[in-house]
Amino acid sequence: MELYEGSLDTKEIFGRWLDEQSNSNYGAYIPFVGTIRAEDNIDALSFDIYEPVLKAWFDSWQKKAEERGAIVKMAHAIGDVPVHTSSYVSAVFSPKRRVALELIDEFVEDFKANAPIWKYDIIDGKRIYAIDRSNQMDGAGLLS
Amino acid sequence: MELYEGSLDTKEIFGRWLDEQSNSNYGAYIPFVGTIRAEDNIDALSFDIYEPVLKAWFDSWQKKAEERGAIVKMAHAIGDVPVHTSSYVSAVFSPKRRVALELIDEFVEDFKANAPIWKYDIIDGKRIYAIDRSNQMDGAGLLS
Amino acid sequence: MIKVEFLGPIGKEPVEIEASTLRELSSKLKADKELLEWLDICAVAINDTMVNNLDISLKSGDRVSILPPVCGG
Amino acid sequence: MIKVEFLGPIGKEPVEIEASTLRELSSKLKADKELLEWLDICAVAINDTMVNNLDISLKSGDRVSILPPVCGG
Repeated sequence: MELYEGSLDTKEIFGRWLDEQSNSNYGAYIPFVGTIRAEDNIDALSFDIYEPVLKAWFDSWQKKAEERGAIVKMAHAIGDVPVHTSSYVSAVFSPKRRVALELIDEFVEDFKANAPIWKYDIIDGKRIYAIDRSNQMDGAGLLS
Repeated sequence: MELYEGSLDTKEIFGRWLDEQSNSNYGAYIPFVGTIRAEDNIDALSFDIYEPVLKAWFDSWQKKAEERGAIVKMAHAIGDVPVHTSSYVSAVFSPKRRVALELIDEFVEDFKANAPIWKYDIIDGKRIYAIDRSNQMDGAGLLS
Repeated sequence: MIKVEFLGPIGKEPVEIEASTLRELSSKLKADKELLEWLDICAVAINDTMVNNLDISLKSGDRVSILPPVCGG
Repeated sequence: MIKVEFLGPIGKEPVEIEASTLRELSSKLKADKELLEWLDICAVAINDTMVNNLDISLKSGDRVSILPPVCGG
């Protein structure tokens, strides 16, 4: 798991992960690259991350992936990320195509649902919590 | 659609496709990288391609992707590809995560089923058609 | 004492509260009207482990985190 | 005359055959015992368009491709 201040160097990350696994005999490598879209007059998005819970979430996925003979990787930006640059790269390596295709889907969807990361729109220099596009985590409302 | 003699330069392809779409406002980019696994004592795999039908297959996918606001990309090797190097990269770009995740799965699976590419094991310098791992295309057996 | 941290956009300083279960902590936090809307939509971690049961007992020094709706990616 | 091409691993030279439909072409190709097993598992394209109907009529100069089981990737 890798966290960076600002936009990700997507090519560096893609290539390094590829090189790291070059002798691991995985037949399928599927990265998912998330890029900030220009919409709603935003200049950038900005992210807060709570690293201890993110790490626990990621470790549980690494375990799930291992049980299927695969591994998962993840990189995310902290702070401001301008439009048309990347905030998020995750990936699956697996011996088998089917496992890789299913795992990247589950991994990315659960990331959106349960990774402790908060997104803000940057508009005219203001940082506005994107509550309308945010998802309550599993177990939300426990204390209400 | 890109065809290359021998192993693919995966990093160059990944980065070039990323750069080409850097201002297209796609939020999700999912490449699928296929690498030759060392198994069954093979030294390499080798591929024959029938380009006119592959081109028609790819164009029909480009049309399907466009209808969902997405685009697809593809690169494949011709001839011998040594173990631990890549023979295949495909990718989806889409504004939306869900479309991208579904499309890469359908695109890669239909590629395995219907792209006119024939695979051979290279063992001790011999080129042996991998018929046991091959799939009859849609409509197979028409002339029987 | 239990330390309660409010993560991300809640923008509230940590507080220290006396409570022996999450249920007790919940009723004390709800006294703060500002927090009511957040508590409806927030998940909870104790010492960085996500939890989903009000009957969990707390001991002095435990750290409770309040996690609002997320949107990574 | 119809030109018939055998793709990939079939490893057979193209042949020219007189036929006015795919059905007629099929019965003529089946006379070649070597081809019988391939025809069971091969798909067919006419002038590089995949087809799935024996009643398609053929005209002189058409090119029929015989495509054995595939495995790209």
